[in-house]
Amino acid sequence: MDGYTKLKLAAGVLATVGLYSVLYRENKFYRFVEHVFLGLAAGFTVFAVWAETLKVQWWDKMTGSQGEAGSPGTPGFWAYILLLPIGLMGYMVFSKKHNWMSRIPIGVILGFWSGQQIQIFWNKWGPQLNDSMKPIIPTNWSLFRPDMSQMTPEAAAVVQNDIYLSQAINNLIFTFTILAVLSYFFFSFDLKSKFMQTMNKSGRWLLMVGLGAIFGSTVMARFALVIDRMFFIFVEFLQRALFA
Amino acid sequence: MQYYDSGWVGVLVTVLIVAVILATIYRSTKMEGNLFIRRIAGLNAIDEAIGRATEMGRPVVMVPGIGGLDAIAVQAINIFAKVTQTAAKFATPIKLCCADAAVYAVAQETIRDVYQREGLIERFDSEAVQFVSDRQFAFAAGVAGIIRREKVAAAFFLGAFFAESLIFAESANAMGAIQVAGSTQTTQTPFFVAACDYVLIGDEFYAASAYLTRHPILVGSLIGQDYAKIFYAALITFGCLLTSYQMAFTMKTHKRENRQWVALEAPERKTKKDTTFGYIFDVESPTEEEMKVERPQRQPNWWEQAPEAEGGN
Amino acid sequence: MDLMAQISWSHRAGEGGIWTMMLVGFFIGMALMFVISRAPTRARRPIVGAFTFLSGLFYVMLYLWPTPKSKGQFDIPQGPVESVGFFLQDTVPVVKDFASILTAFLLGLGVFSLLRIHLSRIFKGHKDRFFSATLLVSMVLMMIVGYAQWYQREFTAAAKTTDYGNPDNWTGAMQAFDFLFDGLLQQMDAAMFSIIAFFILSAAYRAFRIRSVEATIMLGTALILMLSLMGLVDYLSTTAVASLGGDQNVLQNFTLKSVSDWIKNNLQSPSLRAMEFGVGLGALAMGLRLWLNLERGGVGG
Amino acid sequence: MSLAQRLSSINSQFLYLALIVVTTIFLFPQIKIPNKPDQAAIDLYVAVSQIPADKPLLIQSDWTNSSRGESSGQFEALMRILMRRGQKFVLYSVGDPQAPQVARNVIAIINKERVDAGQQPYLPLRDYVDVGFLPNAEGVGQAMKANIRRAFGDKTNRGADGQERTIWSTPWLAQSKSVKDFGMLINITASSTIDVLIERLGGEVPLGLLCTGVIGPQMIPFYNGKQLVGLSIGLKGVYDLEWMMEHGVRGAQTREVAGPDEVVSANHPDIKIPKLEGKNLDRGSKYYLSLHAALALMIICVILGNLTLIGARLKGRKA
Repeated sequence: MDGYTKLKLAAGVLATVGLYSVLYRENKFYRFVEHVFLGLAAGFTVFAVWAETLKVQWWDKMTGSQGEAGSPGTPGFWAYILLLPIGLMGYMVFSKKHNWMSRIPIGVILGFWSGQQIQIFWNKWGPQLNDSMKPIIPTNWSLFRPDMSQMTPEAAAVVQNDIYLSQAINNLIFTFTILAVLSYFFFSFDLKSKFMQTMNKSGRWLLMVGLGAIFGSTVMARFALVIDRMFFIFVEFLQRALFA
Repeated sequence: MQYYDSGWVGVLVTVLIVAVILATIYRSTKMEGNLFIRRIAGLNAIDEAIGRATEMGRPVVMVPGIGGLDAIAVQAINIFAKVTQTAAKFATPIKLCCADAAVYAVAQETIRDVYQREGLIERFDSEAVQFVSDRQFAFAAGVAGIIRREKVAAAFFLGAFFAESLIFAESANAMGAIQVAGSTQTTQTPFFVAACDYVLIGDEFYAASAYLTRHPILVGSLIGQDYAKIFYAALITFGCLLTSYQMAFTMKTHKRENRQWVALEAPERKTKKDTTFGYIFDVESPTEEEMKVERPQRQPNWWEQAPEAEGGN
Repeated sequence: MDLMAQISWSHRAGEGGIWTMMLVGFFIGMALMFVISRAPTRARRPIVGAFTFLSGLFYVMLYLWPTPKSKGQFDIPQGPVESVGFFLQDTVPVVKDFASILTAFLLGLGVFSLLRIHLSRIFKGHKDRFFSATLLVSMVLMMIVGYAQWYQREFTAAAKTTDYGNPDNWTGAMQAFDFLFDGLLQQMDAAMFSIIAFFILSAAYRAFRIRSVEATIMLGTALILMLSLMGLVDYLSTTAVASLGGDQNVLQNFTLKSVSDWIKNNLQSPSLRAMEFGVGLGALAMGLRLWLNLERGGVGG
Repeated sequence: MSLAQRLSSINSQFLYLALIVVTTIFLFPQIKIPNKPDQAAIDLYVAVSQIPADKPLLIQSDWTNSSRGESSGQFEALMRILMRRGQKFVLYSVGDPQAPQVARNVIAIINKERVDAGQQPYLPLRDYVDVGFLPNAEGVGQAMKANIRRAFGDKTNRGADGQERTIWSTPWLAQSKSVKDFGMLINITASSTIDVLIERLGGEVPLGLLCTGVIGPQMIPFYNGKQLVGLSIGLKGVYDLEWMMEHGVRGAQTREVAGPDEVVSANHPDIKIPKLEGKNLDRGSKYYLSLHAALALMIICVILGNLTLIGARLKGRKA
């Protein structure tokens, strides 16, 4: 491993330790690394905004390109320039008199976002609604689906299509959960009936089951990352680079 | 194309829900008196949090999430405008940290507006709203630093939060701050529930502006959303019963082949796809034959490749 | 429509004409901006509303207007319905970038905010001025190095013949960029991301207590899920259940994995779905209010 | 102070230190932990394995170094699967400008592995094309649905001969004119780019997902709603994939006697996917033991945290 790579790894380790030091308490070293971090991030954004976004999405399309051998090139669509004044209106936010104009580019961005909400609504939620309509009457009253490994394919196909009692009960629980939690999110009705209050309360409890399950599985992700950091410090840096 | 087969149902439902929301907005603007909204604990805590910050003489920090400029950020800033209104009256200093320049522009405009309307523009600190970074974790490091250095007494984390949510919540907790949090990202909600004092769950976040302002348009829209939820619940219940009935008590006698119904030799058990709702939701794609259209061709522009060259080497 | 057809929206690249057109376009835009700035107070809201409405309308039309079937690149539309459909389809690749281009233009505001805060700290002798200076120095350094290496990579004559994918061919600027970006910035990202694991531990220790029914339910589910992620525990529970024998079929449903899968599929999935239904409706309603300029309070004014 | 009280008022700095120590120590022993892959991961693996060899895939790689612990393991496993099967693919990113580079680094590592094992490396243009970063996730989704060729534009790759050529010049992409012509779209992500895909490309092309443990739970309803053909979640998902590569998958109907480690898929009754030859176990296997340790520590912490609470309640009841 060459010197540069070692130096790079060492810098990474130092930065990691610096940021971790906040776990003990806020200190000068953390504050230093934090400001380097913020500075690098801002610098990178200023670089990327032109190199990765505006150049590709705006400038190149506006000015076009000259063809090289074989390809005819692309024309420049000059009207893209009209976006620039709209964008500049955003800077009016600091003007005392014309600050309202900064709402125009904001309005355009929000308009596009809003229009897309209507456009994507069904594609996202339709299949979810469909999947929520589960059969709750069993077609086969035995409790569990039998082991299919011993069956002929024809017999297995029939078994596969049957709804067994356990499945029906599960589906019923599923349906109840979805309705109960949905009822928890009714805001504008005063739920007076005993039935609705029970639904509401069980909705809140079932919601907690959902949140607990998320917590349980998300913890894995967090630990995976800290494990990877330790791998970086102790295996990649210390074991493989420093004491190799 | 999108209306093909049963595809029109999706369009119809979307338009219907939109129409219902607009109708309830219209109706509530015409109605008198205060409309009912159920209690949302997280929002009642706003005054308590600001009161404590005022007592301790420490600032209130607000973070509208790390997403770009969309309704979530706008909603967060709407709530923060309300928070700022109270803070302005008590001259409590605020810090609003943004992770997106466009969100920063909106927040700057809105917050100044709040001070102006309250007639307290001299209390407005133009550095109160600041852009920290648009990189997720640089932002997290920066905001955590601000929280710890400024020793904030109250923290509001509302908006689209991702992994960094817990960095904020635990940093604020280490400072002993009262925290009100809410995220539309359901995966972050449990962390907020574990680490914060008050949490807005799910679309309580979207209900917040209606709850705080009681503006008829917002309340009307909320009622419309509730109707849509009732529609969902009814649809699910009805669909569930119909599907159950069809799968348990009716048999499949015909199957669809090349757009034709063909009789089966023996009746089969229906699968989910054979039920009425299964048919409606599972939109069939048109066959290649049906997709074929002959249209006259135009001349390619000089920069376009001629059709025969397309895809070739 | 005739007038629109008269205007040439495109121009060959590399000729003077394109620059003239851009300049003309820019002045037209600035003139419009000037006209808008003179708008009377009561016209302001409708102006902003009109911009918002038109932008949103595009996607709504794209959704509602019948999409023409199998549109070829050189097809001529037949009839007015198809003409609009063709127009919408052809415009998607152009319009899709508008929002991100505008957001990119606004970045200057963010940079301005950073500069204002940190420069004023430096000049006013704030106690953190050293750190503010650090921030500005690293920002400028990153910018210079970033653009320098980009220029060398993309636009120099050497770029056409050299394979910069290979680190041996790197220039000084590329090396520096790699150090700042890959060596520092990315590692800091990862470090900050992984710091959450520590916070999760302390948060769980401090707050995950059986204070109420809700808290207990949440804690219980979380514990089951965590255990099920441990392959070893899961394996042991499966083996234990198998060794109990008896009616295998029934007991199989009580291994750790079956229980956690059951929770995920029959309780977590529907409760999250119901919650997401609400969030989805909230977003739709909010989108609708913003689009139609109905939003009130705070941002809506 | 009683022991119970002391245990439930540990300073959080001690917990942090314990986590560092525990995760580090358990990185070193190499133990193969038994595993039962999730059905969602099996579905994904089977779906990828069943794509015809002549159908290219779309790989949307949106992860960066910040989620390296999970995403890189997933991407490595996916690349190994595709390369062993000789599947052609189009690689692009929308999530982060840096995403293409980390993906390229992984491909370089696996190529080196392949060369060391005496196999052909995977080369741009010949075996895959690298579109790079396309800004604006929503826009790219919209544009891909309308016209994939215009969405990817005239990106070029450097072929084995050192010549830059447009990606559309590759013969195996000639037939791909719309998204529907691709076998599958697989997203490797640590953010909500998958939502954008479901919203805009759902129903156009089968969607597969390799995501972090954070995104995972939120995506399960979409997997249940069949909007995703399969998903692999987090570090467990990485280990699942590695496990299936190492041991193969068979359906519940295939009655051959298999090893105890072989994976049985409940959703595919008559399938038989043999194990893949070569290096299968990597990052997932390395980290899995540490994950156990960390989770165990977490559970202990929660128990300790609850001790006083229970103690105080018991005391209250006595009095």
